Amino acid sequence: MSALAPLTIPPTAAGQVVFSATDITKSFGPVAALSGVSLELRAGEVTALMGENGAGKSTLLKIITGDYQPDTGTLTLHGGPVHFGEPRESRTAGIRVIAQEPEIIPHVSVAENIFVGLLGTRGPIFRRRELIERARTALAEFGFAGVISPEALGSELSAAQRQIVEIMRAVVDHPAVICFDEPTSSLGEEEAAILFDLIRRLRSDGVAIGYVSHRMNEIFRLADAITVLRDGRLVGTKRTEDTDHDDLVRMMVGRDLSQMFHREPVTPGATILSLNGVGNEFVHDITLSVHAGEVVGIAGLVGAGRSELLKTIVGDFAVESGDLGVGGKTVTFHTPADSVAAGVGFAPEERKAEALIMQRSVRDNIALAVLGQISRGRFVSSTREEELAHGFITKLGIRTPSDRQLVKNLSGGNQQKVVLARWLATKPRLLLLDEPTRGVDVGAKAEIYAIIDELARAGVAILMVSSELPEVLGLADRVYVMASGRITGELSREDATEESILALAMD
Amino acid sequence: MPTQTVSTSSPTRVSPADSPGFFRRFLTAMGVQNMSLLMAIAFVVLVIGTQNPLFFTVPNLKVIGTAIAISGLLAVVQTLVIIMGGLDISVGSIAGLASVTSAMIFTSAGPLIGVVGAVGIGLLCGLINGCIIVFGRVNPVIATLATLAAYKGIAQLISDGRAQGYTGADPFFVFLARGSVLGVPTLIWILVVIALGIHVLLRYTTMGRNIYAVGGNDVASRLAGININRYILGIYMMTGAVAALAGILITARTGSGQPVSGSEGLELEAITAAALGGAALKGGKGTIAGTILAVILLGILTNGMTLLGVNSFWQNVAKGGLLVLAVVLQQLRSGERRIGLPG
Amino acid sequence: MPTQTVSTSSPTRVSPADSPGFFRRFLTAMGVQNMSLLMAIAFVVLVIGTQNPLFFTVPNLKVIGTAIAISGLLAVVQTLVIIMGGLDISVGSIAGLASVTSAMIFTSAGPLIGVVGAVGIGLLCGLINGCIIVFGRVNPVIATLATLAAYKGIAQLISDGRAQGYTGADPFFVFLARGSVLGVPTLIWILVVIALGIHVLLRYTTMGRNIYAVGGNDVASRLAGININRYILGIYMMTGAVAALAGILITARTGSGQPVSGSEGLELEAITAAALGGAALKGGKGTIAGTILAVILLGILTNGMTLLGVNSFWQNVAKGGLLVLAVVLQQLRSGERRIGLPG
Amino acid sequence: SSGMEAPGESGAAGGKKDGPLTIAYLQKQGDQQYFVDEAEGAKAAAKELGNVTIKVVNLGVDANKAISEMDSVIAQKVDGIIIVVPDQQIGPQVLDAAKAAGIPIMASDDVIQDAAGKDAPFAGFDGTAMGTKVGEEAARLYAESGWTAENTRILSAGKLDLSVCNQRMDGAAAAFTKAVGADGPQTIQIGTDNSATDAQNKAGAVITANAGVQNWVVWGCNDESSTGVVTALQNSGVSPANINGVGLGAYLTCKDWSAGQTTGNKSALYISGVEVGRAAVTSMVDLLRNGTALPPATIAKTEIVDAGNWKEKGVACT
Ligand SMILES: Nc1ncnc2c1ncn2[C@@H]1O[C@H](COP(=O)(O)OP(=O)(O)OP(=O)(O)O)[C@@H](O)[C@H]1O
Ligand SMILES: Nc1ncnc2c1ncn2[C@@H]1O[C@H](COP(=O)(O)OP(=O)(O)OP(=O)(O)O)[C@@H](O)[C@H]1O
Ligand SMILES: [Mg+2]
Ligand SMILES: [Mg+2]
Repeated sequence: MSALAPLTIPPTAAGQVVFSATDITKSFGPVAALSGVSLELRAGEVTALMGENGAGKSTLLKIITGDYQPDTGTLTLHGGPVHFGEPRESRTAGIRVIAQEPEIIPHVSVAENIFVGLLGTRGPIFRRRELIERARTALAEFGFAGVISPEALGSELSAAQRQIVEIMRAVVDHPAVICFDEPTSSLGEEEAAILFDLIRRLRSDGVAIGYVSHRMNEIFRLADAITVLRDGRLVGTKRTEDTDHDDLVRMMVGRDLSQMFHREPVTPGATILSLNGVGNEFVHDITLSVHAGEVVGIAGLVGAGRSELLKTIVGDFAVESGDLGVGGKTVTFHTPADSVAAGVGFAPEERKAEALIMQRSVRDNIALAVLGQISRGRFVSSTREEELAHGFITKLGIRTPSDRQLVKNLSGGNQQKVVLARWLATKPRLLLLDEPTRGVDVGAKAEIYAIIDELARAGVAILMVSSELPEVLGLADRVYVMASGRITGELSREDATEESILALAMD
Repeated sequence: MPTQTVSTSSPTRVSPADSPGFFRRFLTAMGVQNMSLLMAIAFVVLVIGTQNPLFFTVPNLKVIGTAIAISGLLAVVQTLVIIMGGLDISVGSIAGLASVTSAMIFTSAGPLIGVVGAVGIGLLCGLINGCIIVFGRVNPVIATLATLAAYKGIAQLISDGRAQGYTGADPFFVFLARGSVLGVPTLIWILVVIALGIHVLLRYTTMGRNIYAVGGNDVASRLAGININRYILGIYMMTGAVAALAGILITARTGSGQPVSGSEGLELEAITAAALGGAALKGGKGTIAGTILAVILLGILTNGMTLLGVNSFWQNVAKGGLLVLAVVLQQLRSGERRIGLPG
Repeated sequence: MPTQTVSTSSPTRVSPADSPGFFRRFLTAMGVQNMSLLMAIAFVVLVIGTQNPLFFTVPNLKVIGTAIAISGLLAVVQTLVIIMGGLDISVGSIAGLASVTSAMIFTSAGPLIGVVGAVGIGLLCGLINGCIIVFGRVNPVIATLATLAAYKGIAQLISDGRAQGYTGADPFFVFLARGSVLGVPTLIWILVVIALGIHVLLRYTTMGRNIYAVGGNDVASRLAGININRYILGIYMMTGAVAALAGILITARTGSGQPVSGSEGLELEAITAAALGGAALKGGKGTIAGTILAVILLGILTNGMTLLGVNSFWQNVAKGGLLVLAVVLQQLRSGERRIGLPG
Repeated sequence: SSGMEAPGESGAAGGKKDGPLTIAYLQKQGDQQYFVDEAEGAKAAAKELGNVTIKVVNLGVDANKAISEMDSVIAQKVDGIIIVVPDQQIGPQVLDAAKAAGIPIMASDDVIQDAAGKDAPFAGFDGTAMGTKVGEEAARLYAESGWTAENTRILSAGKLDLSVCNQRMDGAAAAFTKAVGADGPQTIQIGTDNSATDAQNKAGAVITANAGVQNWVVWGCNDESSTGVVTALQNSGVSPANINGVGLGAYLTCKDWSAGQTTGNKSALYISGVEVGRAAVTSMVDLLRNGTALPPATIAKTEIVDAGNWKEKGVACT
């Protein structure tokens, strides 16, 4: 019993509404996350859900899955009204939502992670080998065979692999409705391509699909219809063919967005960061340099070791061979505390696991790395802290009712902005950014790019890892490409193109 | 607080070629945890055995087995609770309550009803724990700390703080305490059966896997459609029932129902064994095999030191020291990164 | 600002108009947790006070204050450890060890060196705990369970299990035990000073913020440049020192150094108070104010029930029941969703 | 097996053993001062008698551990067992086990009986008798002070779920009532964990509740309990002259006397653990070497001591 049955076709004919949410309202205390929002999902169609960070997209999806209950409004499935008090009720009804933050069970296998919640459907006996085989088959069927082992433990997975597990969990038992919440924000190009194939296949099989993303090009590649939210309200729904990039941005942001990237050629200053043959368990023989005023990109496929390289630089992983120089001096960072003291900022990739103190306030999180600087003696100065937090809330457009809001209550994109704010606040001379715009909306992205450019012109050296090639191409003065923990090439701004980068990344 | 921080160190990208070697596979199957415990047991056995060969005699092994039966039972269910992400500090009190009630019911209605009644009370106590946690939204530690006091008080009240009844002449209770089947004492059989049962449950049933899922990440489990409240209630009831069984065995061994003596402090022993056996107090991790090895290690340590005539003050020092040593060994061998608070 | 693009509208959707009312603001400042505890205290005080007005007399308030001083000290530091994401089960043993050593050193070298020596031993014990955790990579629960046994054994060994010395005639120890400043007993002053100090530390200093951060997410804290190992070591040493102070107070109150009596079981009391006061055992959450309220609630409960002549068995039942009630109230008022394991 | 097989009537009678002897001394609360003394007395006697090893085992207050350790020493084939049970109800189990193994056994400190109600050989001073002596002394002090029932209360403190505490405290109450008559002062029981600090805390509340009382008679399950209550009384402003505290053990009460303090701890029952341990081991060795039957009851040296005579009575004050 290892072969998976082909996807069953839901009874609804293509184009018909399978699921709808009507006039949904939802508030969290004083925050109105949704007011009077409606959404329709049609069989065999992808409906994109767009809007700025904090517009209410994830909240809507959580209502659809039964994780939250709406304050008012109704849900219908196959024409009949439904009420989901618990996620298991929506699951039983054939609805799956892929959450924005993948939730992984750390100490069990990928296979069990994929089939969690479905184990009991084949009787009370758990057959490990059979489940592994089923998972292997399913991974192969959906195109993820080489990306992830069904026997690996949840705790060993990279961000991309966790996202894939989360996706597999939703698609594996042929639901009628699937909603994706920013599934590509932690995927590389390769995995994203697999995912798009998967979504097209689901669509041709008649599944009704909802799709949240901040990446315009994905939307135009995939979506049949686009629903836009702003400030928790419905702006409108359009067929993809009736709209274009600028129109969408206008619907989302409320005005035109003139230019995404602005970067003028620079004359690099002194060498701020230099690696000479640096190696350890994760990366090998890395030689690179970043100069003051430069934005240097690191490109590569997921798993190339880019994040590990940044962590090695800041002292989270030990440098086992080679030399690390910062500001012209050879240094040894025993822990990240040393690198922070040396003026190195590092915004890690995984905001939930590695960056944010979820149950603390926005203010605390922004001030975390500069507490020493905003304190008087050993006492934290509340006014300076507030100034600092308010400054960044305004500058980055962090959508929060107050600087006292707990970070766990922010939308994903706004959480990412808090991470950036923390490191901008340190006024570093070297800033390492790992996927800095993960889950950030178009408007805010442009804002962040402008800030990066501004910092560079003020003399900060910036080393940025990104899986979004347009971002690398648009911002970086130079690009290093990594594969299997090694640098496989260095490209100047002029030589860097999608093709040249991918060629080196495939090494 | 549903956030479960997943360490993101080194993911495994699969190539079909890299199948691990046999030794590595064996180690993985056994678990670093268990290997270290086995080594610690071997070490202690060797040291004690060379000092006093009596240690190896069959009667002494039986003594060790029967001595660990009761704390072993509690350690095994505690492991279950811990894997699910909870903790049950009230087990000792439930055992005490079950001990007196079994003896009191026995005195008036015979052994069978005594046993059934006590187990029923254990189930009820577990249900109460579960309800306080699930519906009262009380952290499991506080909830069971509170019922630790409450159940103890009830046991003292119904018994007036005194040992109750006399079961030392009843064939059934005597069989529990001193009987044997195929030369192996009944007490050991009971531990083996329950431990095996829970081992099978955890390892080979979907229920067991769901328990790991709930403990590993309750948000993921809930979103995946697992009825986690039902699991929490069920496990606490199961724990209550096994704690009651332990109480009945205390009655059988001591010949009378003991409201407090014999069960006070068992919770710490059980938690120690589960944690030493590799159960992570954050949930989602642990095995019955590890716990049983830990129970055996602690059991032979106590037995051996008494056998060698080690002064009870030194015993405390040695026990503490050896515990640290065993775990440090475990951790160093597992090669975890030395960062932050160990889980 | 060269090429500017968009600036996102108003960062927050909360208009200045709907600022929360005063009562809401007060509630938030006070915390739901603390409000419920205050209500529980008010309820208990009312019930006991109407039954026996003597409860309100100044001498009785002093009795309550001095009775909670020692467990209060331990609860306060335990809160600190819990916020940081750890746990220290060895505090009772450290207190016992400090109690005997303070009396023994006092006997040969006077009160000052006695106190300094005992605190030094507490610091050393804390350092050992911290090192086992940080460098041995041992889970804090097992590490301190192990040292609980070890320190107790050492205290028994050096004292041969006997109460040591006599401090009842020494002015300094008598001042600690029975003296008062401005009409308030010294014991209460000590608790107030330490609690206030730790409150200020947690709330207003960078160190305190970092402690919350380490408990909330140790990986993030490390990457943000916090030297978490140093924090863990420091907090455990601080805990050791305060536990030693508690031990010295035990010596002062009983007039002699007690290796075990009076300090055994204090760890559970401390953890109960911290958890009841709202400290999350997963770390990152908790306040000294909450813990102190919890200590007071537990203290007046014990005092009141004894005052009313409630039998000690009923006291257990009532204490367990009230504990559950207080926390259930807390949780229901906080409006958390009733799903899964409460944190 | 069913576990019900009748034990072989092999040993129990003892006999002439010439070689080295091992005697197990199982003690409840082995970390308490009295029992530490007892173990030392036992070892001292063993040394004097020669070629005897004493194996001391601490049972805590755990009845179940008592059974485990019984099994353990039986498996180790010790020559004789002396036991202080944590709970007297386990007597039959303990005696059966020893009988089945053919190992002679005697009880120490707390009397135990077999299933038929027959007392085992015993060395020590049983709980009720100790309580009786304390109660009698308290009555004597009460009469001497010339207090009346109206202005006096009795505080009796100890761990109420320990059978031995109940016996001691009940014994004291009974003896007191017997001596002063049924119209004596009212008794207030205070449940504690047997530590001095807990006694102080709990007594504080009781003193509040009895604000008008002038004079106090105090006793408890152990020295910790009685001295804790006396300290609480003195802290609340009661003069030592208005307190008649009778300790049990004398190891803490002696400290006030040794320092020459005026104290409400007027006297104490001195129970010499050393003597009990010595006597028990001596009898056991006599049985094993010479076949002399164990004496049914060896009562060790116990007497009331006070500030004036504690030194000469041999109380060791650490
Ligand atoms: N549990 C909660 N408590 C309080 N506020 C919340 C909670 N969950 C969401 N919000 C708020 O509701 C609003 C909508 O959040 P939501 O997560 O739906 O945004 P989103 O559109 O998914 O944004 P993003 O693109 O950043 O993921 C935000 O202002 C957020 O702060
Ligand atoms: N076959 C393998 N076995 C073990 N570890 C591997 C294997 N392949 C890759 N890795 C590790 O997994 C890591 C993947 O981490 P991660 O995905 O964060 O890398 P990355 O290049 O930063 O990609 P991204 O940041 O886009 O996710 C690699 O750096 C590498 O060390
Ligand atoms: Mg979102
Ligand atoms: Mg990465």
